[in-house]
Amino acid sequence: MSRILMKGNEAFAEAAIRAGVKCYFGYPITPQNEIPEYMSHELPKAGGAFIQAESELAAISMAYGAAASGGRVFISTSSPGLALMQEGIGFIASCEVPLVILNVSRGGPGVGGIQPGQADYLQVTRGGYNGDVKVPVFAPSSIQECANLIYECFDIAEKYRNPVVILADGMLGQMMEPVELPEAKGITPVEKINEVKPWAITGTDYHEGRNVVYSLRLDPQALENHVEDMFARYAEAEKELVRWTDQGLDDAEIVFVAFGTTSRLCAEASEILAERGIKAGLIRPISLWPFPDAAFDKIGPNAKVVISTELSMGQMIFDVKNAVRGRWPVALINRTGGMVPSSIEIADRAEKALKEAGK
Amino acid sequence: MSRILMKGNEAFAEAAIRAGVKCYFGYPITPQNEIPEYMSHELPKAGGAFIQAESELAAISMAYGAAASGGRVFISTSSPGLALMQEGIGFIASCEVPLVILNVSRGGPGVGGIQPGQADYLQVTRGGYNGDVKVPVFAPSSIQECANLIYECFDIAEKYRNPVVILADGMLGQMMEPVELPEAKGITPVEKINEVKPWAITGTDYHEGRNVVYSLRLDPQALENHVEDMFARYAEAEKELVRWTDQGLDDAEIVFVAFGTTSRLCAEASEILAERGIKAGLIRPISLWPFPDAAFDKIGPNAKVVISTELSMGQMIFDVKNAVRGRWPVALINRTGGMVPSSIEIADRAEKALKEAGK
Amino acid sequence: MKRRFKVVFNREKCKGCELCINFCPKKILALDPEVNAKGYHPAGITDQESCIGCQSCATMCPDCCISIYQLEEGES
Amino acid sequence: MKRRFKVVFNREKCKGCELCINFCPKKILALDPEVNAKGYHPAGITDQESCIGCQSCATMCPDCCISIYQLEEGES
Amino acid sequence: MKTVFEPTKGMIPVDTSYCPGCGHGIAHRIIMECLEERGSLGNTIGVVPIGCSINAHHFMNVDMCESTHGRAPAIAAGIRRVHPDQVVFTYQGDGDLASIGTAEIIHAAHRGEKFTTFFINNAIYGMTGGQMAPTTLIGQKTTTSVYGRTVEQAGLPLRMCEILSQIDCAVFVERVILNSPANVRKAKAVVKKALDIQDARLGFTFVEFLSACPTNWGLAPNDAIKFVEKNMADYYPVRNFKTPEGF
Amino acid sequence: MKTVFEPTKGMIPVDTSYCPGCGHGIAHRIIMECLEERGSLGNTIGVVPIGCSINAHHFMNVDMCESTHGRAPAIAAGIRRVHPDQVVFTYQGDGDLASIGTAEIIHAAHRGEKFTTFFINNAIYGMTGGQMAPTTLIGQKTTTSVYGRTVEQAGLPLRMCEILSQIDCAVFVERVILNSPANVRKAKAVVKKALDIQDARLGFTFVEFLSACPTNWGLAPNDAIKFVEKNMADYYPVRNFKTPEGF
Amino acid sequence: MKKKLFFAGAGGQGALAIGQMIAKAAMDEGLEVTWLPSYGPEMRGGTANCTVVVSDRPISCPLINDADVLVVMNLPSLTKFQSMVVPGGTLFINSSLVPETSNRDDIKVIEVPANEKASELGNERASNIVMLSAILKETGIVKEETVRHEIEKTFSGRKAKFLPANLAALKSYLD
Amino acid sequence: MKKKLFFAGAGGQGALAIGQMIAKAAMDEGLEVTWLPSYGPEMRGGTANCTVVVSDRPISCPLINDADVLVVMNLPSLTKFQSMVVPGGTLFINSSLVPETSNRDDIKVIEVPANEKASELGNERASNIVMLSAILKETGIVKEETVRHEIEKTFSGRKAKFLPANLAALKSYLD
Ligand SMILES: Cc1ncc(C[n+]2csc(CCOP(=O)(O)OP(=O)(O)O)c2C)c(N)n1
Ligand SMILES: Cc1ncc(C[n+]2csc(CCOP(=O)(O)OP(=O)(O)O)c2C)c(N)n1
Ligand code: SF4
Ligand code: SF4
Ligand code: SF4
Ligand code: SF4
Repeated sequence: MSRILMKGNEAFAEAAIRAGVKCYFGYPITPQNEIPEYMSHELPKAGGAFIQAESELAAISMAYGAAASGGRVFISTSSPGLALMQEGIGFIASCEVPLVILNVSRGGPGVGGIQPGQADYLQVTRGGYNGDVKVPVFAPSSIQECANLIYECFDIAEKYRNPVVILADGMLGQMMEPVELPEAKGITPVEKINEVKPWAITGTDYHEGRNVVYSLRLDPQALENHVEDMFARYAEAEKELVRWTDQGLDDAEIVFVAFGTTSRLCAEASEILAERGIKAGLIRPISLWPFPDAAFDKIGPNAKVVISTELSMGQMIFDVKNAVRGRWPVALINRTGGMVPSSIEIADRAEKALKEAGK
Repeated sequence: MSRILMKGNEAFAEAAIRAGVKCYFGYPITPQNEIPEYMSHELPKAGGAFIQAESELAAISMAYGAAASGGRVFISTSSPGLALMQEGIGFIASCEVPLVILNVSRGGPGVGGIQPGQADYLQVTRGGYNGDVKVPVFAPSSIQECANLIYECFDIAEKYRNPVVILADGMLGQMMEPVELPEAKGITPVEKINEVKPWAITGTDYHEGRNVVYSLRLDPQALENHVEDMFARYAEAEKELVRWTDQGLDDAEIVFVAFGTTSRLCAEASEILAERGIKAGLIRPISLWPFPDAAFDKIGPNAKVVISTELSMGQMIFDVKNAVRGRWPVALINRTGGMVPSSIEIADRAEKALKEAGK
Repeated sequence: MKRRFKVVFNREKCKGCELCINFCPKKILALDPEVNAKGYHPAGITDQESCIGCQSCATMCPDCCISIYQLEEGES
Repeated sequence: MKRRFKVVFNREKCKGCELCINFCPKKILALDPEVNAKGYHPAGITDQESCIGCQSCATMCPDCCISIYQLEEGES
Repeated sequence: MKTVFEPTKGMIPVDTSYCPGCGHGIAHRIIMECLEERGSLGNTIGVVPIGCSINAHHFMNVDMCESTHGRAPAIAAGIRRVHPDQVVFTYQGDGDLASIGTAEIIHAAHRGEKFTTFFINNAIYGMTGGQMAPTTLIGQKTTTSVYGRTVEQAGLPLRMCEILSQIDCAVFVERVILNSPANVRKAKAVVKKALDIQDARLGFTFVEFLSACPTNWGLAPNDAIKFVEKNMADYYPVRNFKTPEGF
Repeated sequence: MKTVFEPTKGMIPVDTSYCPGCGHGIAHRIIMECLEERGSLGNTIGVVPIGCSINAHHFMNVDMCESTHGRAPAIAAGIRRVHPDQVVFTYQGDGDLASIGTAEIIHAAHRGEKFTTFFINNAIYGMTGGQMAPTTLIGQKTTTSVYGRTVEQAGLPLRMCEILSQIDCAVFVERVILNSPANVRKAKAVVKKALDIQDARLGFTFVEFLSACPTNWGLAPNDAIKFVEKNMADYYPVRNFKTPEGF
Repeated sequence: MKKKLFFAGAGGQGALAIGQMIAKAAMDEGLEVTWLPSYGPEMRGGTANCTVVVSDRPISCPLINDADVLVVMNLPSLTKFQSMVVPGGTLFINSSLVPETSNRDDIKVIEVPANEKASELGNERASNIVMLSAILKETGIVKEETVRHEIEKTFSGRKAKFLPANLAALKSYLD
Repeated sequence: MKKKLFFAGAGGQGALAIGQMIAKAAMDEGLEVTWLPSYGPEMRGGTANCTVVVSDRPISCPLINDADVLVVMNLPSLTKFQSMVVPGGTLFINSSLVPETSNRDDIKVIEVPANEKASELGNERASNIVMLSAILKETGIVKEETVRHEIEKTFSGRKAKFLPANLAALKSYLD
């Protein structure tokens, strides 16, 4: 297969089209504008539909309508835009409607800046939804993985009938790498929708009985039953969706934990540390929820410190500590607000953390 | 002082007025409608202003404008309404503008139901804000505490120049208990605003130089510095704002951890357990962030199990586990979706958890 | 020959709102003094013969309680 | 007596958009071939004497670069 | 025995959750009658709002989904993209449509979305217990305007038909009133026309119903109908605002 | 030497972040000139939007705050409640005001909020790099309408003055154009009038500026001005829509 | 001392109101008290219940597992709630609207023809106050005087015209 | 083999474009590659820089701490970035716009009068391709042919009229 040099944003867009996306709804926000731009001219060519929504609220709502009626739906935004979608995402999860949401995150909080950030970790893994909701979250670290993950996420969303979030950052959105694009699947025609999604509201001519997609349950017992059903699915997801890569854990003294862009900085920092005679390993969570706790069991006997490396004031570190369960000291190497440290800075700070852990 | 029988919602409203609230902005949502209703006729009498906003987005925005220009501002909503305010709250925090937000939460997720719920714990303690933001959260468990806490929260918000959230639930909002109301403070007149809030945008005639309230920082170094400033304040808040009550920890075999309404159920469950010869203690976090980790150090040597008791699928339990640090097994007693267990159910399940912990 | 109609009320669905009664031009509808299972006094027809089949009642009824039939000769 | 004006351009603020040049009815403004510190060719006046003080340039300038003074007799 | 009138198959034969005399019931019925009569029950997708009529999906005999508060028009736009051939409609109250959902309804009109919105203007927030709506009349008492709405406090009520008619791609805009058998019949004809224009895919179609909320107005149903007629119709002229040529 | 024209004290003497020839600069200047001339710089509070003009608070010499995207009118309503006596205004782009912020501007008008909104209609999203706005003209190429906007895809452009004039408590609504010295002077007179009507606390006041975005239109500044004149003014009539008696 | 009371009826029957009056009176008499409604989604009709706990010590839990006193204003409430009365507890039935009586023989059952009595007193809507009168007489939980005071506060201003009938109703069992 | 290149200039000077062309060509030649722009907030003007890493093994990090090759198209870029060149590395300076030269003596400095040469070739906007030509000649990082292919793809359709000048520019240092 041929390799194309693509921006992360373009790779997301093109791979989503190839995954059979019927609808994309977007609202401009940096640093993900290449996606609505690409979709605006390419998706219609593939037989899909693009709307520039009047806001992120409208975008998530359009997405819900299209997905509830059986379309494969993709939407993207960046940090403050995702904050605006919180009510919608929680509602959609409660309605058991599948769709894929991409956050190409930037430095925050608030309007913040437009340089890459990872301080939306809590936003995507915990969320500002009301009520009990969980959302699978995946974080790619290369353009190839951007394409592969989004391609697969539609199936995941549909399997668990839940929104799925991809967390990228501005750097990944803007950088180019060679990609092999997956095969185009084609859009499910209207008359086949109920074969794959018997619950979809397509008009009663297409299916037995009447379909209704809803969230309100005024009877608390009915609501509790529903939440328990959702959590039964979440429990499966928790088993089936865990993903990570690791590297050099056997004999690592330092174990970096980093996702997305930061993991690549850590990989280079490990090379720098190796030159200094220090062995560093890396756990790269691909699924942020479910968090790959199991990865930590592979850490070898030489480990002196686990370092959560983040572009935030320390958000993933909660999950890292939880996974570590007191077995090793946990340190934080971080920058925030859109600052990206160099691999040398990371190596230096890791060395310091190692020394402190030794004390 | 005289005691008045009041609903929680009314007590919040009246105590806020007495705390010198200048503005209240609301949008109808059950189960907190008594608050906008009360404010609509009582606040103007006290010299304040009420607007029924066109939406929760507008309400939080009006709140920001009024608070940025120096007014004391209170807004209230319920679960899905708070989900809609996530972008606004994160933005306001990033602008360092103080205000008080009340969530009288209901069963979720999504539209859910309107019976009391506590499944907004993650929503209020983690939030769906983008970027690094922390928000102090307080959870009262009696009507008197509703009045006292909200009265104080305005000072807290102003001290840390940050939004402060109060998390109540529908039961607390609707039930009545006797309250002693705090003294009325009066509204700060316009010409005194800059004495207390030198940063407020009141027009340059009122202060030296020019005041600007803003969030955007395109220079990532400036943004990082700003976030670090915010976190320096949060670090103080973390020390100064921790609050809890506890009961019977010395010799407890079972330690309940519960906030708000649920803590009262646990208190009664403890009495029931006492009749069965089992000693149960209770930690009632009042501040949910900062979470009262220190409370757990008071747990005595007899403790066999710590039980997070929640009206959710288990949200506070993350913080409980973190505070427990592996010292005791942690169990969960929960209902969700607006279901409220009886104190007997809690006692029975606690007894079972105790037995299991013994194994 | 005068057309004759039969108005049938769904007694259990009726909420006793009285819109049908008010809009009946012949004033031949009334609430039943007895309540239905929901606790409402349901509407009914007091003078079937005077019905002109105008459907005013059915048109105003918010609860789909009313059916109207035209009687063939001899039917009742 | 003919009124005389002096048009002063803030060379460093100018972004060389040419709106002033375009709207000058006397066509006496032009860009400088040299760039300013921002890298723009700033506008300037080529024929001070012909200026009629209409303020068209200043009215259109989006960057507040232009000041206009009326010269007293003998001033320049 | 010949059937003159029978409840439409468009309404599921269960008790509605609406109060006695509530206008929602009348509006529901005529919409569903139209859909039944044109044979559209099997190929219709409806969107219900947040409001008393969130329950409509228990009553209307078509595929439906709930919406988040105010966003029904955006949701319908999404549905329309997947289903170019179905009948699509939203059914919305005045809190939902004229307050929190203002942006979504305006932009559905702006894009000329090919669906129909049925707007139930009852001048109040029903489900939440009678708060002031943007459509509440001056002087009207609600739980958040206990002394009656004033212009100073809350401005003059919003007239959605008048606003939407200013938007080019809103091709059919009409206000109807549910206050008498004759006017309910007229309303039904308007609903039918809106659906026909939707079929022609000419643009956005909008029908506003002046409708009673006896409960929150604190009036007996027949008095509430009088209020609709006397007070609401006064401020909200009942008329057609826009019809495409040929309809 | 007598001063005929000098940059207003209302503008802070720093470089703006706007592109060469951007209409924001002209609009800024005339607004601040008006505020200076009426002696209001010390008692004015302004709200800037999300958009290129989020930077306005670096340039306008009054107390200001940023807003979340589209919410400036709600923010100004909040400010007004604390400061009954100040001059309050919002300054908003067309993505901000006519797209995401539609509900907030409509409801500011609805309540008759006593502040002034300055609306910069440049038919495009500037800051984010030239995407289609609700105000983008038919046929206009943007990054999300690369073949030119079509009615089928996105409807006909929204005309905010026309919509807002339908709202009773919007008492002053006028559209101006920044395409020539004479029209810039007219625009300034309109700004002044809007502020005077605000002073009289008669209701909501609104001024729309047809304004150039040379960068995202891909035109030289003077060609962009021609586009404003020829293409925009055609679809967006430059006129007064509403003035209260006595003004 | 701790008493748990439960009031049940249809919306508009005033069950919540007499619960509140007892709660207020108890508070005025220096006792601790909680009043908890079970609120329903519907604006209209439906059931309207409330729980009142009165105690001389702080009350931990406003929810109750069983009731010392149950007051039912209509038939569905009787069917649904009579099992919650503790043995030896008291059940008040509005016999004007409830054609049946209790199936419990371990509790004290008091039938109050509340609507009839209220009608006789000239205002059927005062039936809940008739019931209140019976409760006070039977349980002595709060003093008549304190309650009278509450009633006077409730029926003042625009509602003053209803005061006489309600005061009469309060007397109905207490004279 | 791993080469780290950094391209810096003002917006519109085409620094990003030649970075991309090298990256694409390297990819076409079977190498691993990353291209990373530093994007600015402003639509207009300002700086436009990009990093290209070319390697025969997977590339961990697209950000670089130092550069084997630095290309500066204007003066501010020279001042700001010359220190990042590794000793022994190569610095290309667009001498048409940069009046100064480097203060480094541990690196190879190549001055390219890119704008002048491009003007001579009839299109000043091809100055970046002149620079590209010099880079290819000096570093041999990718083949002329692969790059020519890229240029042909770039200047096709509506842009085809610019192709001859750009192809000529590509030849400028390679003949
Ligand atoms: C985000 C959000 N805000 C508020 C509510 C509360 N709420 C429920 S229904 C409703 C509006 C009801 O009024 P209207 O739209 O006029 O419809 P009606 O009930 O009168 O038919 C509101 C505000 C909610 N469920 N979600
Ligand atoms: C919630 C949110 N959504 C989107 C954005 C991205 N954004 C920044 S500016 C802008 C709009 C710019 O367009 P316009 O309002 O027309 O103003 P202009 O820049 O043209 O002056 C957008 C969508 C944002 N910052 N926040
Ligand atoms: S209109 Fe219908 S619901 Fe109302 S009284 Fe008549 S039959 Fe009953
Ligand atoms: S209008 Fe102003 S910015 Fe533009 S060229 Fe003239 S002086 Fe310079
Ligand atoms: S509250 Fe009003 S709108 Fe809602 S069902 Fe009752 S009468 Fe109808
Ligand atoms: S992008 Fe457009 S609106 Fe923004 S500063 Fe440049 S010219 Fe002005």
